[in-house]
Amino acid sequence: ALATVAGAVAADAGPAPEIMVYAAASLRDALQDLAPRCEQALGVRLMFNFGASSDLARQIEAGNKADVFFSADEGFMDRVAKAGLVDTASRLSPLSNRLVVVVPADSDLRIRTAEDLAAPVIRHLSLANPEAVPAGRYARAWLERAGVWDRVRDRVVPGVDVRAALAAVESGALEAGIVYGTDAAISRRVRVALEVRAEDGPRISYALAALRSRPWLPVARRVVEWLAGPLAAPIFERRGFLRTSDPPEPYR
Amino acid sequence: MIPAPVVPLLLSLKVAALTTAAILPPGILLALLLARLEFRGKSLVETAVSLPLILPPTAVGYLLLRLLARNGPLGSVTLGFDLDLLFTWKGAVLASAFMSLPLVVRTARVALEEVDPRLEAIGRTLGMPPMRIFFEVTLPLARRGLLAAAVLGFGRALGEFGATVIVAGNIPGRTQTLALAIFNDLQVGRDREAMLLVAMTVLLAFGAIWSVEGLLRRRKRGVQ
Amino acid sequence: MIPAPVVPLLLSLKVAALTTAAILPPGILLALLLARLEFRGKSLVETAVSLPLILPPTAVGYLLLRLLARNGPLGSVTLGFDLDLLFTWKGAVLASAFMSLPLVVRTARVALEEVDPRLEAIGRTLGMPPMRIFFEVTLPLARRGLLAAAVLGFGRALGEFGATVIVAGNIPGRTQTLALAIFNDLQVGRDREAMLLVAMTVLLAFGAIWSVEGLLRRRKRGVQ
Amino acid sequence: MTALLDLDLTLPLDRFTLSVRWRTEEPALGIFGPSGAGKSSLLESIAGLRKNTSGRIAFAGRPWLDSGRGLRLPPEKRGVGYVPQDALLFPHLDVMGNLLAGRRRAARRPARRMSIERVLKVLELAEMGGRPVETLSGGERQRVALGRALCSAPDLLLLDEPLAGLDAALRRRVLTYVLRIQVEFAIPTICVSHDAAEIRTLCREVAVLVRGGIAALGRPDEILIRPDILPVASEEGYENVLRGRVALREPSLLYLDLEAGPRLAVPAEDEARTGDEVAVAVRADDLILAARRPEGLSAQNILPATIVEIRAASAAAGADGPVQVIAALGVLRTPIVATVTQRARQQLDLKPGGQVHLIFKTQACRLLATRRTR
Amino acid sequence: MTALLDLDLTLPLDRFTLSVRWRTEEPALGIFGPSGAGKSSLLESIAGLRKNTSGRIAFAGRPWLDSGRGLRLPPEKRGVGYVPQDALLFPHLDVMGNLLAGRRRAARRPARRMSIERVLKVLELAEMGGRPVETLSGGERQRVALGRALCSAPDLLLLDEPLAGLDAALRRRVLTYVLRIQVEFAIPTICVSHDAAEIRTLCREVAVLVRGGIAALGRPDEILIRPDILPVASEEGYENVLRGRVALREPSLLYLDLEAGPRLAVPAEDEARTGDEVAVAVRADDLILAARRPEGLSAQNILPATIVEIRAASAAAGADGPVQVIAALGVLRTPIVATVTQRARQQLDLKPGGQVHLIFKTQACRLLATRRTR
Ligand SMILES: Nc1ncnc2c1ncn2[C@@H]1O[C@H](COP(=O)(O)OP(=O)(O)OP(=O)(O)O)[C@@H](O)[C@H]1O
Ligand SMILES: Nc1ncnc2c1ncn2[C@@H]1O[C@H](COP(=O)(O)OP(=O)(O)OP(=O)(O)O)[C@@H](O)[C@H]1O
Ligand SMILES: [Mg+2]
Ligand SMILES: [Mg+2]
Repeated sequence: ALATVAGAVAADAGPAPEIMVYAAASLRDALQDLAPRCEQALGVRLMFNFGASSDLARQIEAGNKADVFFSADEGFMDRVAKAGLVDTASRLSPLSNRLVVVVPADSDLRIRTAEDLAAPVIRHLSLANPEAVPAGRYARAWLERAGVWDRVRDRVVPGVDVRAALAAVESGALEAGIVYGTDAAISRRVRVALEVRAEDGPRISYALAALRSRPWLPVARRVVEWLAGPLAAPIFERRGFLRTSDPPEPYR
Repeated sequence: MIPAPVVPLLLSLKVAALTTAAILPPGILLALLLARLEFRGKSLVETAVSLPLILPPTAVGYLLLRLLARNGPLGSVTLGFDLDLLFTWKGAVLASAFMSLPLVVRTARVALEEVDPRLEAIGRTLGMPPMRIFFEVTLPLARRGLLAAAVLGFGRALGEFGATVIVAGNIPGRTQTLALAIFNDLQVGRDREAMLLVAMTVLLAFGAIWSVEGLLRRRKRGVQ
Repeated sequence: MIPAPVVPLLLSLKVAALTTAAILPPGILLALLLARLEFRGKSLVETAVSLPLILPPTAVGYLLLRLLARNGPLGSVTLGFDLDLLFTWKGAVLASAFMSLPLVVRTARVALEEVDPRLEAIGRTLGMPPMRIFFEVTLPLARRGLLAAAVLGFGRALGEFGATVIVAGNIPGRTQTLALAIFNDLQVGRDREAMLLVAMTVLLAFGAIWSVEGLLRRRKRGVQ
Repeated sequence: MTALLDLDLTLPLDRFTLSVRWRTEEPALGIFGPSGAGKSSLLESIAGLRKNTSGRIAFAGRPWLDSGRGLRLPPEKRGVGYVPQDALLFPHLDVMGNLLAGRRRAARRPARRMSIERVLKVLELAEMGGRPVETLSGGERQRVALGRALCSAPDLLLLDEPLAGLDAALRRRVLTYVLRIQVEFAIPTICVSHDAAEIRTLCREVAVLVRGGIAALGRPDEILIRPDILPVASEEGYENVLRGRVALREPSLLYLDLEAGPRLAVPAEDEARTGDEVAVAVRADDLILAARRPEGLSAQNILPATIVEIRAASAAAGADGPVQVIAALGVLRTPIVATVTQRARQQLDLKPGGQVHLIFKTQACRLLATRRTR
Repeated sequence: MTALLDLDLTLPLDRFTLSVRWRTEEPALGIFGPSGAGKSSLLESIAGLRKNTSGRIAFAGRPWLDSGRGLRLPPEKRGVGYVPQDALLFPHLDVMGNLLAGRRRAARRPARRMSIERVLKVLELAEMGGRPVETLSGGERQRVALGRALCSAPDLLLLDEPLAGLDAALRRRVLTYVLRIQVEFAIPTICVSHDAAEIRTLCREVAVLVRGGIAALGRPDEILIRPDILPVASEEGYENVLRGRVALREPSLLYLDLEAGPRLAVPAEDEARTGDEVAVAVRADDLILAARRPEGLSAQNILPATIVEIRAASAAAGADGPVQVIAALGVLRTPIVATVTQRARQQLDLKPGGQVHLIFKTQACRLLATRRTR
């Protein structure tokens, strides 16, 4: 039914409506895989702007040129919402991720619990910036919950983003790091030493919403629904993302 | 949907070339002022010109974004003329231009300072007004250094990432230059694709450097 | 945990000064080779030197990180000793040095090319060997341009972010230079703190520019 | 009445201040003086190239500088053709490009425009139009600089030792050409030179600069005679310049009827024709005086004259030194100077009012310049 | 035997190839020739500054260039003191800094070291040690360049028109000084000049370069007399140079006993003392010939001589032109040249073997240089 509606839109309006999706960089491959199907299904043209969620939030505020925002965490979506730009009705949290502890591939460190990260052998701990980057914030939340944050905080080497944190571990100069499972999966130079169980860690959730005051808002809403929908799910899963335990639902 | 790597290549070429073209006239003019005039606060002007160099590019990007934002100081002006800078290739040119300016100004200044003012004076006794002197004496005499300034500006525009990504976004096919595409590929772990883009960037830079090198080659009096 | 802003200031000063000092000798040497020798593949060498300029800084950072990784081509496993570059201020110097090199080389080259080879020749007839010529004739004659090269290198080192953050990390109090601190504050949204750090950077740059400007001031024959 | 050139300027230099007051109607001017006297600085001030010059400069009734009124015409408005001492060619242009550098001004003044081909030919640069100037020889550079100024159709030529790097033969050819330009195009000229002959050929009035001030000013043949100036002017002593008209031309001799009256035999020159006005130089050191008309000498010129004055030739040498005998020649009583020793003066009993014969060789006469009568 | 200087070199230039073969024992050499002949290029080749020079250069038995053997000594190993035509001072150094530029080499050669104070004084730069060179006058630059070469304790001085920008008086003083250095320190010198007097004073052997080739080579007084070279050499014609010793000194006159025998009266110079060896120039154009000893002339020098040869003075003028009378003076039969007209030759019936009196004034004699006998 959705496809028909969208097809009608396309047929009526001549050139397909262009939907600009601002998406966290880590979603790039998955979204580029999905794009052709989504375009075909909805009769739209998807454009993407990939970047750090923090930058994307700023850009939306400054330019109001995005139709859809796919943030790596809820915080930045909140920020955009506070500026009154989010079409709150369409806001969803469709994806989750898992934190993993990685060590250099040739390291024989064994890490079974968060507690092990406080051991003296781990002189450096690579995180994405725990103050600013979602992955870092999640890692910090996990460590705080495990009660080791105060002991490891002086060993933290903050990276600009998850990718930098991962690369730092890859270099062998840092003994361990905490990154997303999706990122760890693409590197052969690190070994996953510990997967943080969902119940131990913070609730990791990607936020997705259409944005207001845009000419194609109805179409953007449909894109949001499609991306959160069952057709997109397998592809996100193949890239290592988790579906949120809760079924997609309006955020508030 | 994935753009052939040729798209960012063409975009980079366009952005870098336009940046260089846009930055040279004001850059050389500014360099001329700094080279020829002694005034109070000269170091301040120089520091101001150098700002994009000494600050992290992202900061410059944020600043430009702030200035050009819909409700920013220059936003209305921009919208009034419908320049449509933000998140377009024009924004990429703007960001690169800012980042290249300090390099162009300082290098051009070195070149202009080495021009013998007595030759300019002779030109004036021959009846050339200052404008003509500038174009027929000063510029040709400073040409090696000005070309070097252009190469630096072009190179910087090619490699510019931090400010561009903020002002122009990283929109494949539209504002994703080679530098942004490389960053993007590296970020998602596609090192192979990144290397291909790096190779294309190098080729582009080599082309520019090689042609300028050709322009520079000239004979000198045969001293050892 | 938040360091007094004076810590990144001192660190930036140290990193930028050491970068400039470290980069000038090889940069000038390279510039001299490019200015004086004609050889096949010159444009290739130039492109190679320009790489850090034309590639996005982050890419350069990843490349350096890869090279210096423990078991990378230049890592401690390979070399047998631990330079301890990664994630230390030395790494920041290394990264800035790479990023500054193209600016220094090209600007220094302009300056060296403007030195009259006949003056060097005269020096040789007076019995000065080439080394002495270089230090007593070429360098002083190119001094304006070389100072400009140093200022560019220093400025770039101050502003360097992309490569530094990858190679040296962003460890407050240890490798967090002003540029990294500014980025950090901006990323977290502490714009006020960022502005303070920007002001400090500007002050630092102004100091460098002002003192160089003083060195450059010299009298010329009073032609109009 | 407004003078052609009216200078009253001051320019602080390193060891002294250049301070020149010079008002003249004469279009052919010379500046003379020892090294470091301020000659080049004065030319540069006139050309408008020294911005710390103060005072007044006016040319042909037009003020160029008047610091009192805050007026300072920029160099490009003064219309001078300046040949600097060190050529200062444009290194980015070839020879032809340098010669054409002033073409735009020349195009606006067709009456003053000189043929480039002719300039190239006379300056013996004909084969070199396309040469980069960096590899030119010293004399070639000097000639290109001169050509560049000539081709720019100037109102006033400022020449700073324009012939310094040239050999004698070339210098003579170029000098004749510059003189002709000066006359034909009526271009006023100010020429700095260390060469007395150059000054005497090109200039009708000379200022002697010493330490920034004018030490003497007047006609070259009056000024360069002076014992205080002579040593600077010439290694060879003072030259008399006699003007006359070619009366007869033999293959190797010219006979001149001097303005002063008597006839003179001088070596022939290709340029000179019967009827031409010529100037001839004879050095004071070359004139021999005789009490009676001598016989059996190779010298062809023996002219009777009356002694007008006898004075010390050199300020330094004192009473024993050589003396200048100034004698009046012919009806016009043209003064002519001979330098003799005290001993000769005594032997011949020379004194004012006495009759003498001036003896000099044909070969001792040097044709300075020829002017065709139209 | 090895020659002091042995050149056999080739250097392609723009319009011709410089090609010079010159082997000589003489330490005082001159290069003479028209503008653009290749004089400066030759000096630069000898100094090692033209890298496309091929052939051989050897000095004092040491090879400097031997392209056959692939040998090319770099300039700093040749030990020359080169004064370029355009001074080329180091703009980043003051006057003193320029003079001291070669001090390290000078320090290694104490025997050759000259006192800086003396150089400053003689070149009249005493007040200027601290001056930046950019504002120096043309002549001042030239003197600093000369001083820089002198203070570097060279084995061979290469002077490219070292006195071109100087006034006559200063030129004479500097020339005397250079000559003294040449003699006292026994420094071989090669001097390029357009000034015949300079060449004659400083050089014992001169090469005349024309279009890159040596057109004439030999003693200056033999070479510069030649009718093909004369017009280039001098505006003033040939000068005889007579050498002798000061026999008597009056306040304003010196009496010389010539090597050739007779005694000569010449104008006094401060520098000359009794017993000194001196060289005196007398122009061929200034010599008057008389069939009998004349009386009642102001001229103080009347020397009997025997005519050796009579020939045309100028290649161009043909049979009617002036002639050179070459006469032998005194016991040494020193040749002395007088130029006279054909008419005078006929009137006096001059022919080889005949007796004549050479008449010339004290003032016509110019003291070229003085050498103190130790
Ligand atoms: N801009 C200047 N500042 C200070 N002193 C100067 C400046 N220009 C020239 N002088 C000095 O003033 C004097 C006169 O210089 P100028 O070049 O006019 O001499 P000149 O008469 O042309 O000498 P020359 O015959 O050697 O060329 C010199 O001593 C010179 O050093
Ligand atoms: N590097 C060069 N390449 C080509 N031609 C040159 C080069 N250097 C000089 N020439 C030419 O060779 C000729 C001789 O030059 P050189 O400087 O030796 O002349 P010169 O005898 O010193 O003349 P001047 O008396 O005018 O100084 C000139 O015509 C000059 O243009
Ligand atoms: Mg001068
Ligand atoms: Mg020369």
